[in-house]
Amino acid sequence: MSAQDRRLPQGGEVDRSTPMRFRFDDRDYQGLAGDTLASALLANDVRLVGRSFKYHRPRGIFSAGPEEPNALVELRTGARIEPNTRATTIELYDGLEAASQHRWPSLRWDVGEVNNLVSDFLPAGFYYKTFMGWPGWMFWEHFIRKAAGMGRGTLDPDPDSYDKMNAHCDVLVIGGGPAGLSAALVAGRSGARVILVEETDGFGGRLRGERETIDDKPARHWVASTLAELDGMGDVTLLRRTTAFGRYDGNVVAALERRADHLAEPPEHISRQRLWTIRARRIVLAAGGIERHIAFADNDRPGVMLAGAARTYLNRFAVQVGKIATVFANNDDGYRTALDLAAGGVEINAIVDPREHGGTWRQKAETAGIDVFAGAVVSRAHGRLGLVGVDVRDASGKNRFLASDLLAVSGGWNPNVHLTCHLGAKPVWDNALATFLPGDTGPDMRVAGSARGLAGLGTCITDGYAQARAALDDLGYSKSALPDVPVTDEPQEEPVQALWQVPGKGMRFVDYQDDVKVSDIALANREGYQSVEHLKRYTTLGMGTDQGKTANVIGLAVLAEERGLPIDKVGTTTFRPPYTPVTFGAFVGRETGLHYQPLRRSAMHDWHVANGATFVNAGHWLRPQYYLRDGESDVKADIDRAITREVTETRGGGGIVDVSTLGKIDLQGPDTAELLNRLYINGWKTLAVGKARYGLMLREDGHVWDDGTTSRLGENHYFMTTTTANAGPVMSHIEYALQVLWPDLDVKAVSVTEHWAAMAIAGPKSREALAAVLDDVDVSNDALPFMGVVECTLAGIPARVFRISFSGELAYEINVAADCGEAAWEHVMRTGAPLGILPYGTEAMGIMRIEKGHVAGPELDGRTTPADLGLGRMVSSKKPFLGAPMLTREGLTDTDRPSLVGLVPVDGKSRPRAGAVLIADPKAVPPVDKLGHVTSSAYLSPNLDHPIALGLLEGGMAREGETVWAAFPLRDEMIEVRVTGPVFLDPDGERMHG
Amino acid sequence: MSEYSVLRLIANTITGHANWRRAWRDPEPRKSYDVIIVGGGGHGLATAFYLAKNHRVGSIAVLEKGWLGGGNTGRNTTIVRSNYMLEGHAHFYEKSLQLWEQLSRELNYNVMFSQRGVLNLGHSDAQMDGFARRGNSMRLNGIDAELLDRDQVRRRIPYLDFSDSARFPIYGGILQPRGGTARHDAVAWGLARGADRLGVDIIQNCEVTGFKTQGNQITAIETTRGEIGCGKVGFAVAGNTTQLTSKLGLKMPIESHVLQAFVTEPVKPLIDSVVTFGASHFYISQSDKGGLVLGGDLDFYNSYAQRGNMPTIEHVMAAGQAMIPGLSRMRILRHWGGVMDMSMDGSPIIGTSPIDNLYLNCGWCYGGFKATPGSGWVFAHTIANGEPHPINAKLTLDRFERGKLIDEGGKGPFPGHH
Amino acid sequence: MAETRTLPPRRSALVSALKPGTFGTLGSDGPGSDGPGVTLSERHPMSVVQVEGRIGQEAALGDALETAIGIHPADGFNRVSGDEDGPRILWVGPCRWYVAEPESRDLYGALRPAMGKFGGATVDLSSGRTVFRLSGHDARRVLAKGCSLDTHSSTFGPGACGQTGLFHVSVLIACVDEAPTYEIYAARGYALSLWESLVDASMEYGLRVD
Amino acid sequence: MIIIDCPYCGPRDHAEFTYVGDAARTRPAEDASQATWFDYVYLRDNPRGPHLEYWQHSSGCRAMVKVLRDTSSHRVLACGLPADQLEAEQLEAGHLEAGQ
Ligand SMILES: Cc1cc2nc3c(=O)[nH]c(=O)nc-3n(C[C@H](O)[C@H](O)[C@H](O)COP(=O)(O)OP(=O)(O)OC[C@H]3O[C@@H](n4cnc5c(N)ncnc54)[C@H](O)[C@@H]3O)c2cc1C
Ligand SMILES: NC(=O)c1ccc[n+]([C@@H]2O[C@H](COP(=O)([O-])OP(=O)(O)OC[C@H]3O[C@@H](n4cnc5c(N)ncnc54)[C@H](O)[C@@H]3O)[C@@H](O)[C@H]2O)c1
Ligand SMILES: Cc1cc2nc3c(=O)[nH]c(=O)nc-3n(C[C@H](O)[C@H](O)[C@H](O)COP(=O)(O)O)c2cc1C
Ligand SMILES: [Zn+2]
Repeated sequence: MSAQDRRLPQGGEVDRSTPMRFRFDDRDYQGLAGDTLASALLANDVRLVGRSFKYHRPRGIFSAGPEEPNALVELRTGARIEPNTRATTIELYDGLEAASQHRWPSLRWDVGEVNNLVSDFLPAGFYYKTFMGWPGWMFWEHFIRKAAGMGRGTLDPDPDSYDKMNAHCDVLVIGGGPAGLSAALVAGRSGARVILVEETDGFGGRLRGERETIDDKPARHWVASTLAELDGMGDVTLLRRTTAFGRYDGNVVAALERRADHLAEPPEHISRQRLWTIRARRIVLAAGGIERHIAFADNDRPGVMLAGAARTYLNRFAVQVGKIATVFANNDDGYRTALDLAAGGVEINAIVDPREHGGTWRQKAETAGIDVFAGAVVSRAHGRLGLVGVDVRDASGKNRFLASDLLAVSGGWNPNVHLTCHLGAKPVWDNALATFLPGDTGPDMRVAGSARGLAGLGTCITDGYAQARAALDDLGYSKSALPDVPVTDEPQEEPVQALWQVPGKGMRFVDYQDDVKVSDIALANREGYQSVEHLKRYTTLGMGTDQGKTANVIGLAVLAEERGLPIDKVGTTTFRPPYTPVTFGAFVGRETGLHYQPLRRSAMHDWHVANGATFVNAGHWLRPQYYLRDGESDVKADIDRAITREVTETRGGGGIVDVSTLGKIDLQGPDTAELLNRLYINGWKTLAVGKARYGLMLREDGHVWDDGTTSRLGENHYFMTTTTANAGPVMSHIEYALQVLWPDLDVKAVSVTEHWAAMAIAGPKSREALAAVLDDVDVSNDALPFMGVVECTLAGIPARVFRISFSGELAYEINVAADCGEAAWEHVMRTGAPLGILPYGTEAMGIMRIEKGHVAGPELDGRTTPADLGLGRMVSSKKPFLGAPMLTREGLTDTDRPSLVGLVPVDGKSRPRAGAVLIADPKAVPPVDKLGHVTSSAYLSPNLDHPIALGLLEGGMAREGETVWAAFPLRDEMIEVRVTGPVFLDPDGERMHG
Repeated sequence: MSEYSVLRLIANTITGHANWRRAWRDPEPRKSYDVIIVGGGGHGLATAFYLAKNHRVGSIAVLEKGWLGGGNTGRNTTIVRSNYMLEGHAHFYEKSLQLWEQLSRELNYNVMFSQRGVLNLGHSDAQMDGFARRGNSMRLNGIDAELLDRDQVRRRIPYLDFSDSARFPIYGGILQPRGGTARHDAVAWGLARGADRLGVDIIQNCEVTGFKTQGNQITAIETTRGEIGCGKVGFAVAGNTTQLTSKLGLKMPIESHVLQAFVTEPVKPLIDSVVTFGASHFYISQSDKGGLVLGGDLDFYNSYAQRGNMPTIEHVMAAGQAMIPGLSRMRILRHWGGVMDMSMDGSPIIGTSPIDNLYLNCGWCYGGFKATPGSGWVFAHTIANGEPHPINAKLTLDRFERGKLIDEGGKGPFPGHH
Repeated sequence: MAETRTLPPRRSALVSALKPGTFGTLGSDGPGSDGPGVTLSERHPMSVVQVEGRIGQEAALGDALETAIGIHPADGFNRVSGDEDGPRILWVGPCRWYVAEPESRDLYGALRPAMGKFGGATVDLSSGRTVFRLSGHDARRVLAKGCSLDTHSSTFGPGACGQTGLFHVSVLIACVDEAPTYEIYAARGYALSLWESLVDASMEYGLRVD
Repeated sequence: MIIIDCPYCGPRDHAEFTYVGDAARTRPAEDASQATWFDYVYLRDNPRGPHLEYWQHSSGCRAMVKVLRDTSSHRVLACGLPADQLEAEQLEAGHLEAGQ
């Protein structure tokens, strides 16, 4: 284990009493509690941590925050591996394992670095100009895909869990730096409901990396006392390790809380990450700023670092990131770095400053004995795997070499405007500050502190107060005294001087991660990719995992220079959420596995489970598909046997099926019959109390939508059933009709699908069974005729019995309150046992309805008309109804429309499968004329002893007796089928009516 | 010449890439053009390209309000396939796929058309029957399709959820091996360069704001860069179609809806084909750069905002993870939206219009990227000849009135549902 | 008044899942606490009857309810009247309420004639709704994991109710007391799925199932 | 999240609602001409800007809420019941320009 050579003996936020072991690539190291992986690596003098995307250039740690473009690692191992993780945001934990990525065979010796040697051949967009001829793109793509990508991901199931939280507040403060803390304080004191989210593990923002004082004490005292006060407020929620990553409509902010990423594993029952959806009445964005660099030759050498980051490593982590440093800055903040580094024992070569001025900060530096090279620039960095020195070009153009192992660069600060743009606002260029400021954020969001370009600690704090106060005013919170403005020590600053690039030979990187250089931008411009959006897409500027946080502004400034336009004419690309990448897991929360969507179970579900049912999804419902008996297993032969048994026994004796999933709507009111008349194609005014009727509903465009029965239970009381799939949509349409289309109709509609458990008893013995099951009810054909309805009891349970049939058998549907469903079902099973009543599932039901020629989902496919389905005679000509006007269009009445037929294999045994296409000539070569298709098919009709099918066929029943071919080229099947009527069994309905 | 090739790339290396020419010119608009295409997306550019290449129509301009490819062409999930069932458009999409297969060479621009296969998963017998019908129709039309059972799917893509806790178990799938993806931006740029080389004026930052008409003719187009006279006019403005037609008093069977798309951080190859979930809308593939590109359903409300909202994002991710549980730790890098021209039967409209010299190309819903070359090819034919080519003859505007719908999903006149 | 009928025994949708006991991380309330943050139970059997009139008939309907069961609907939308042990009336829509009580009589039978007088509709939903009871100082957090209703005590105290989605299941939530305690009405078919989600969401706070 | 102010339930996430669609259309009389019906069923104004639309509070009170929403910004300008004249009110209040 190596010593932490670069760690200072005191200072910083790290806990020297809690050492932590960690591993990077193949070496073990030690860091301290409070470190990030980056600070711990730097403490151990590890400078080379990654390779760049395209040229595999050696890269080091460049920043100290989420903007990091270079130091991306594969964190953790196995199923927990996280590629592309920024070393600068990983909190160190004991036992942490990380590896460098995108290199082979090792970080120091990376074969991919040949790309660097041939980089001249690989300018932006080279791949658009090559790989077109032999052997074709697919060949090259294979290698390019492998070479691209960054870290290695995994598709192994994730051992960790995720969850979500919804929240509401008056004021959401984003960012826990001085501006954010002071905003939260004012909001909290006013009694407002406040949420403060901070991306890092602690509050203080930049102050954590500074030596500044507040009220003559180290700033952390102010942070601590502010936090203590906030902590004590009931309606203030402080969220650490929480990134507000997106602003959405309705002033809703989505935030990601990393609850356990700082631990080796999440504790039991604790989610790894949590997605917060925060509905805020007002937002105060205090997200600070992000420093930018300057494009000069070889500016990517490990050891070139943002000036503010170098300061942060020193002040917060007590790490000297260099021994001999040069500072290159076009603004005064760089002087702060120089002074801090010097105070931290780092030897400072010089401050290289392109500006010619003599401000307070310069005097301070010079007083501290630091040379200032005014009017000078750094023109090149040296050292392949680590910086050894820089070339400095002075105002006269003379170059000199300064040996340095650290170059602290500051090209100025960009306000962190990301979240101000998600709803479409564009940031606004400010020439004086040489940066983009937030654009129009609307009245619901205010921006505070350096996020809106303010400089200076005191200014940021008072701005936090002011922005919060303004937000509270909007919300009508009474004015209260603002906290005192604390005393800070802030020398006067001289203005920044824009400097984007330093001319020179060599690679001058703008976007480190995607290896976009000044020359690429020039090339894109030359080739006409001049819109900033084209520039981005052609060069991939800002498209890496950091989304160009440090690069974008430089890139478009360079483009502006190339085009000779002011920067605001070039504009920015679009800022899109998320601010930093967010896992799938967090968006999904607990909606995984069986909880991906809620499950809906019928009242008899437990019985089905106990009795061998295999289930099938029907929307959210689970329905028994068939029942296997002891000794049978889920293999095709057993399944077929079970299904055949269920059909045979139902048709031979009696069966019972759970039909609880059908939509059920209770309709009451004097205008119900009128409503039904308008909804269904057939007439409803004559339906008697105690009777049911089959109805067909169209969509407004004239195509069949849904079918079902509706019964009249009382003078003004009806009970409608719908298909399982359309239960919701039909209910909604009725509500739409009653509230919007025909508000004068007095009908109350209630979905009662859930209240009623429903079961159908079918088969020749069903009447006998029913008689035994019900309490003293006359179920004779006279008392309860076909389509009759009776309310009665069954073993003391109130029930509604409907004599309707889907199977074509004598059949009854029994509805009981769902809480009594299982008892009723068991009662039927017990009482019916002597008669051989057995349960059947959806497969057997499907076969029986095909035998009977009843249409279902595959025929009601949204493209058919009543006539197509052989139901044309149901269409009433005496009244208007939903869909009638569009039903008469030529396309819906064409005589060559396919219509419903039955199909049987000519050889009596081949199975025409559903999905087969009907054609005339089995030998035809593509493109083949199609006559229709097989909609539903029964592998065997146990009653006819051969396969049967329904189909939609051009010419329909006019072709009865002809043969056509059911083509299934996907399985090389071609079956000759004879066209028959769609009703294979009991065409006169003797069974049903009997 | 500015032909692209490896050799030229090497040659240009020596001169520091200083001699590459503009991929397309930046001309000032002329006083008038014989044909004006409005919309510089893939469809508009392809139309101009094929007009110039295959037809003699005189001068051609493409007017684009922003930057080329900045509409849906630049923001889609890039899936290319021709797995359609209904006669009204199956042959059209297949023609388009055939054009894709030669597009890079035809344009001398690598559009990275990658025929990695498109696999749709099925989660019920009924869905598999539907796939069968689609696949059989395709095969009978001479289009490639394969029906896979659960085990075959598993062998191809083992990381799908084959566990007992899959909420919607996988029954099988339908595969179109020739389907795949293409580099969307390159399509726009390659077509622009191709059209430009054939003399088409591509005019960016030129928004069409109005029309001058005489009788039943458009005589001139008003733009932010002045008025431009026109012979024939073609609209290819996707989600903005009704913005233009309303200026001509034409009401359209179209609503504009938002569809979102997502890309993850780049990773080494994980997912080798295009896979779609059958229990809910979700599709995923991996870009050549390494990002997983994914999308799902609409946000289900009319929108021109090019962005969507959280509930849909959460649905999309949940569907993705239901399909591939191991996506859990992958991170979404960026998400955005596009404005879809949702038609009333889910199929496009390419053809003539009630205005004599106006031609319409719209209603692509979220499937128009795959149609890009085919659309340009038939639209060019339609404009040049004043009547449709046989393969787009059924994609007319009047089919709604006549009831000759091409409703692949059977969803009816609910544009948000297609 | 109402005809008395013997009520058949009823089976809860949760019988296979509801196992009393304590689960998860107890003592999450910080040092010194070792209790569960939430308790969860089912109220069963419950009578739940929906009554509905036409908009404008609110007053007549209210009076009829008062006569039938002794309480009047609360003024305003999304409010509850009555109390947890007796009948209560919960607003569920324009001129539409649930009348609910622990089952002790034929509530539906009692309400029907009263509604019938002015053409109001009465619909028995007793079996169609499973009623959960969620209580404890972490109850709000558990709800917040799956639902977007603002349940802050200032806006959703005792007497408030609201309909929303909870773990993607449509529910009616009523605040019963300041503990806080919530009563949650969900479609029976989804009850087990919702129960599992609530249990899962409660584990980190410690859960007692009664 | 679009926040829709249900006249009964107050402001709620749009996720609680089901989008029903264009509320500017009125269903023609049953005996209206084919062309009128065609227009109603198939044609839309599809404006960019304020759009009158129905959202059903489907996870809530099930009311059909009429919403005036800007389709270019997703801003909700007004909410009401089907009988309310939202556009007119907005015009009066000066929130909309005439002719939009
Ligand atoms: C998220 C998403 C995912 C998608 N996924 C797929 C997919 O996987 N596969 C697939 O096949 N399809 C997909 N699509 C659909 C596909 O992107 C589009 O159908 C297709 O790109 C449309 O191309 P276009 O050229 O017609 O339109 P666009 O590319 O949108 O071009 C229209 C152009 O017209 C311009 N314009 C508009 N108004 C004016 C005016 N007044 N004056 C001048 N110019 C104007 C616009 O700026 C735009 O550039 C997806 C779409 C989206 C949004
Ligand atoms: N921007 C500059 O020009 C600049 C330069 C150097 C120093 N400073 C100093 O920095 C301080 C600025 O104070 P401030 O409060 O405005 O900013 P800050 O940088 O101190 O604090 C911003 C905080 O917001 C957090 N944050 C950023 N985005 C976030 C998100 N999306 N979600 C959650 N948290 C997020 C950051 O982690 C950080 O803690 C002052 O002391 C100022 O003098 C500013
Ligand atoms: C297929 C595809 C792949 C993409 N890959 C990336 C990517 O790797 N990095 C990135 O930042 N954006 C990527 N994007 C998204 C674009 O940056 C951009 O968001 C999208 O084109 C929409 O444009 P807009 O966000 O500027 O409106 C990709 C987009 C598409 C369509
Ligand atoms: Zn409501």
